[in-house]
Amino acid sequence: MTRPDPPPDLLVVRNLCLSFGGLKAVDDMSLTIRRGSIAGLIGPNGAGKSTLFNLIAGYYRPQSGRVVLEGEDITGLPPHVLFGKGLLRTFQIAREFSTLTVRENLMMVPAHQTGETYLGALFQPARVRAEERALRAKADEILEFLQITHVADLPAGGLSGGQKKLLELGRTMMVDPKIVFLDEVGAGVNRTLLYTIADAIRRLNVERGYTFCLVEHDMQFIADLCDDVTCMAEGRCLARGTVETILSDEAVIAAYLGRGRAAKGTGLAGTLVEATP
Amino acid sequence: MTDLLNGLVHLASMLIIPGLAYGSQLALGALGVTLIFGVLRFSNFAHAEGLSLATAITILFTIWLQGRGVSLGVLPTALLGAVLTVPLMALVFIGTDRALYRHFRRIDARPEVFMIVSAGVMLMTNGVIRLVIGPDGRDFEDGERFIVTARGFRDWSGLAEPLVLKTSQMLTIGLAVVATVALFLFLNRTQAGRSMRAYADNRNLALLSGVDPDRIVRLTWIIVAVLSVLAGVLFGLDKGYRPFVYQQLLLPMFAAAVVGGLGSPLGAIVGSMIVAFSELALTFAWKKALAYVLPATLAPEGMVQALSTEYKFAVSFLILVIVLLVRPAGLFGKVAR
Amino acid sequence: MKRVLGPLLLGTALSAAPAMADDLKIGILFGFTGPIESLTPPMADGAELAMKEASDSGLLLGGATVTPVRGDSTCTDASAATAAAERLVTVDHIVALIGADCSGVATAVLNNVAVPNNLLMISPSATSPALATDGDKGLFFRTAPSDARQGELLAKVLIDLGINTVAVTYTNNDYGKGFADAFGAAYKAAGGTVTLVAPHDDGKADYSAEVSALSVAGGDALVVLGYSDQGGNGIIRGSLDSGAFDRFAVGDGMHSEKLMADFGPDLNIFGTVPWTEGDGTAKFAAVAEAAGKAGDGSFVRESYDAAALIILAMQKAGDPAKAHEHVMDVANAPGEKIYPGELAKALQILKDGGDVDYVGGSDVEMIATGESAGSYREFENKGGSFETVRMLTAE
Amino acid sequence: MSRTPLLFAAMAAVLLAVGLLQSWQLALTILNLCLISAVMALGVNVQWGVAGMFNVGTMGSAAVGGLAVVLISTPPVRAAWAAGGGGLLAAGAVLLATAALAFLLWRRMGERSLWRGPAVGAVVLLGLALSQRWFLPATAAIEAVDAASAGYLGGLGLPVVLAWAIGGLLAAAVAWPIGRLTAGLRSDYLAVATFGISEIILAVLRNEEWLARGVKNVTGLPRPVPFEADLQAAGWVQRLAASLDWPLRDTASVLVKLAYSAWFLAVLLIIWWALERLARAPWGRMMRAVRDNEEAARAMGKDVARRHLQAFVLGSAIVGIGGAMLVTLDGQFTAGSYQPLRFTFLIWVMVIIGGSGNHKGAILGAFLIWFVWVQAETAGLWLAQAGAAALAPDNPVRLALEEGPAQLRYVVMGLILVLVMRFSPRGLIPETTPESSR
Repeated sequence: MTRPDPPPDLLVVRNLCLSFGGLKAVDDMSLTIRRGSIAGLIGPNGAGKSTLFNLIAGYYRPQSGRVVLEGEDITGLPPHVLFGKGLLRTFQIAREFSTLTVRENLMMVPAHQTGETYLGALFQPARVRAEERALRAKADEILEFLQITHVADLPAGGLSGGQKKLLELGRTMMVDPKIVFLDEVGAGVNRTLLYTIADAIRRLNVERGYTFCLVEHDMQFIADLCDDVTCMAEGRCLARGTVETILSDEAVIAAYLGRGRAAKGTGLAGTLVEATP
Repeated sequence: MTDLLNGLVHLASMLIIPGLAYGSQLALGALGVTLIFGVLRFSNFAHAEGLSLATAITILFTIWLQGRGVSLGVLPTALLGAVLTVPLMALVFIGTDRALYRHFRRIDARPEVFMIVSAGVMLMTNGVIRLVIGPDGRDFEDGERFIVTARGFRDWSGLAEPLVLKTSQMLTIGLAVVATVALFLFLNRTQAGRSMRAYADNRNLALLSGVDPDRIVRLTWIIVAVLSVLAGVLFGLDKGYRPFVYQQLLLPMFAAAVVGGLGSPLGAIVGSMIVAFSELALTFAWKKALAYVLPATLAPEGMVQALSTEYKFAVSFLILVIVLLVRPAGLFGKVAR
Repeated sequence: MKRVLGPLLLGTALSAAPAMADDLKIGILFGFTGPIESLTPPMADGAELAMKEASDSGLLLGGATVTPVRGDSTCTDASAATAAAERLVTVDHIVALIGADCSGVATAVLNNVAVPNNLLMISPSATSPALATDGDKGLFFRTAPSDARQGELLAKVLIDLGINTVAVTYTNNDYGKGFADAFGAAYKAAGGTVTLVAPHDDGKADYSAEVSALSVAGGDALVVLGYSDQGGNGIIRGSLDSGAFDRFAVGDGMHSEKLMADFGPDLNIFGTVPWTEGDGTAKFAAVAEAAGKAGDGSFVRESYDAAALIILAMQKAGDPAKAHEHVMDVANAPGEKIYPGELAKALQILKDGGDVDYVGGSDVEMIATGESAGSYREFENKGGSFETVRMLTAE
Repeated sequence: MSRTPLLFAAMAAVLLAVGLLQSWQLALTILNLCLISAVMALGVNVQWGVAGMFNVGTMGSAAVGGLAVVLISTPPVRAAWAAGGGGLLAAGAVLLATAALAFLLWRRMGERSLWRGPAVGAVVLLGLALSQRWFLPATAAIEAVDAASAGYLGGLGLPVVLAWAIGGLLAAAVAWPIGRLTAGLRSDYLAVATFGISEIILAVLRNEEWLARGVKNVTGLPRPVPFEADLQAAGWVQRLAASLDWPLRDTASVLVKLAYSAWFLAVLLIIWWALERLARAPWGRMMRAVRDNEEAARAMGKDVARRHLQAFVLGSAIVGIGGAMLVTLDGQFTAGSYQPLRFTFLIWVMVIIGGSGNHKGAILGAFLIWFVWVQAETAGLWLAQAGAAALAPDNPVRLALEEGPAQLRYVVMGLILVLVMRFSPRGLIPETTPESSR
């Protein structure tokens, strides 16, 4: 690794605002994600996490504020353009391409395939075959990495919820993304698979230098993976810092549990971690 | 002063009254389209055929009533026939729903699937109408045809321009207003109407709060039956019944509903008036009206017609296209993603 | 799907049953579905009357019978009409065809079926001027005259009545357009003024816009070149209701006494219609009445005449395949005049080697282009029914 | 998988049966229309089966394809060009300039300017009004040239087969702006908009006489095959007829129809080959992904709106080619004959029944439905007779049945459509995904 060091801040979100009707869903929100980190975004239901996520990923246009990726302003660009710039996302409820096989789900991802154009598909069969071979090899490698090779030829619609999440993660690996946003990757996934997913994320981060941003409810998951954590409430940034500082932050605990429980001094990490085996 | 009066009478007689009547007929049809869209979530291609079938049945009832010597005096007997037709049409609609649409609702099919099925229903209804009444046109208006006749008005007012008001036009406008008000009262003031709106707004939420979906669907089709019978019969009275003319109403009704915003009853009415009046006004020859208003030296020589009449129905689509460009959800529609 | 195919195949097999040796089949290709479906059943009945007459006489080609076979031209879909005609020719082995009814499909059937199969074709109602110029190889005739001639006559009628300014509306198809063009040219040449020519589409929902434009343009009368049970009816209704016009000049498509039933016996309407003086019409009406059919619909007489001409031409030729060479002979002088109901007499004359001059219900007189020269009558409404003002012949 | 060849064999057998029991001419007439319908069905299948777009404007594309035959293959009417060609070109130039100016204004004035809409609207209206100064006299002059047989500009006098390709291109060119406008819309709006736009296209074709004679029709179009009369005169045909022991006339007629079939089959095979190839290529994979989940496809970098537009244009082009071939087979362009029932809904029935998404299915559906459409009359007669026999002689239903067997067509089509949607929504030959069938 002898690359010249690029600036450490990969994605910078500045003063983002969006309101629906009279309700401020995201209110002057700022966020910085360092290159090579795993950032976490937490907050109680309705805190505006998903909205912020969708703002960054190009599904809504902010009313004011900026999103900057590696110094380039990407505010309000549509998702397929953001994909081209290396910003990828997964969905809270997995969105697989159900009639495609698992392998096809992966192979469709890379952009600029010769076989996606009319002329290429019709008149450059050799080139398309070569590209397909390469894509297939890459897809198989990813399937192996995620340990789901056995379902490669099944239609993706038949996978279990957790497998679909893995598949979504796998799709992001088909290209070399700068940053991947994972929307509640642990929701509705059984424990065993959750460990597989967490393991995959960590290995991608360590071995391949991926940058992640996780929106998550599962505190154990956050605690295990994240370097920095930001907590949102009512559309604003409530607190940020390392996992430990956030999980013991008074304001965060109050936001999660209401003032009554916070006064009794029950630690947030404590209550939630208890539930995990 | 006489000139101005003449001009006004000319406009009223040639533009405003026909426009209101046509707009009301469209509105009754478009309300049906928009209700089906709002509650059942699809564009019903068979709607125009439904209007035609309703009118055909009404005509048969009317002939039967006339045969028994029943009449409404100055009003057309068909109004009585229409009352008899409503329950029959409601049964037809609910039966179709039971046999077809319900299945697709259960499997949560895509809206396109509903549209394709409704196209199939359209083709079948087309054949059924031929069986019921045959392909010939029918004139079934009886009673007094005019409230104000051209000659009567000229003699009474001494103006050069005639004013005409037909019973069917008055009935159309009046009944359209009554039906609309009744529909709004129903939707806003009754428990059933409110649950229908709730169901239309958010199906899952409504189901959670205990709304019986089958009942809502039944209710919708009954209202659609009332609207269809009214729209079809009033149109037939005004323009004469020809079974397959109603197909030509489908596009303007759709255009009206889309311009107003699919799913919005108020939009359907405003949209219908916009479509009807722009069709008439853009193809209207303003020469005479201008000649009455302007001094003689400025009076136009040409017809002063924005668009020749052969393109009149293109007008509704021009409006449609502009609305889709500027405000895709329609004037009163909720902005969907 | 196989359950659908079963009856289909069975149906085709049934209709392919072999014909009797002395049974001649004549096809009737009309639009039994489509825009003029309300006109076609009486037309087909009219044609079948003539066939029955010939069969009953027992005089045709040594006692042959004539059987009609109907096909659906749809009036608009050239492909479906071609397929139906192909079926009539190759499956039912018709010897001649009556139809097609509408000019567009008639052209398609003529070029795609009749010419390749050397089939005689007589249309009772395809009146488009364009049909006269087609390379029909002498196979195509029509008992209705081209609209171009009627347009000239209608113009003359208006000028003679002293009506010098009119608004014109026509049904937006080849019939209406051709008629309106011919009328407009002749009317202007004779010194008349046309204030506005506005087409109307048949089967539309609303004609307020057309009526108001015509009304503003103004004129002493409104010339309506459409169909009495289609848009033409709507235009008259709208004009009367709004007081825009109260005087209407019309062509043959609007010649229907149902208009007075709809709009009252005082309707001020006049116009031209292909007609025959007295005898032919009355005799056809009697023939139709005796058979319990309606005899006064549009093109019903022309349909009867088309069938009669085919039958007589076959008799004259002695061979159904050569009938087309003799249509002109039996339609025109010299020879004894033949009216509806007299087919037996005509067949006997021809059998004996004589000549006939078929007049029929529509005063058939063929001109060189294979269409009826047409004598016309100027008619007007007198108290609820049409009366003849005078007879007109095109030069 | 073994079902597909079986179904096609059954279809072939049915057509053969028509040939044997009825006549070969009829069988070939039906076959030719089946082939053309199959091309149109493939076009609709690209839009609906592949891209999931509900386009109800098929009729417009077919008509535009037909128009191309007139514009390309008929001889030019020089007198008409002389009378009004210049004026027409001037009007065209004004319109082009207007469009350019409007586009520039739209670009320059920026989104926030309140005046943008009115300004652009004013420019467009002014340009339209200005162009009328040349347009109206020019068209009047053109239409006055030999009105009964010409009265239009005519075409370029090029070979008619070339016109098929141009028909496709022209349909694509018309579809592109429509697609731009509607491809992003919700399905209901897309349906209503395309339905209406196709009617507008037809209104233009019916009323603009200088273009293709309007309702007066263009007849006697050139054909890519010899005339029957010429064949009857040819020695080899006479020998063939003698050796087959067929009437000369039938032989020539069958030969001509076979020649048409060969042309149409060639076009159908080329289009089918190309579409199959696309479906198996990454293009097909991508389109299925887009259809499965637009949102996720967008997140994976696919420009969904552009892909929809592509499929819309491609499908319209294919329908246009079919429309051009149909006009060639009919030998005439009749603007009045385009009806939504025949050119939109019938094609839709074909696709749905065959199996949307599967090109083989669309072809089979086209064959089957056209066959039923044409033969429904014969079968309807038979059914009516059978049905009527069971009813009392004065039963109104029986009378109606006896009067109009041809009208059963619509009921049969509607019934088939509804039954297939209800009980076998994937059609006769369901879609298969290439990867999973390996």
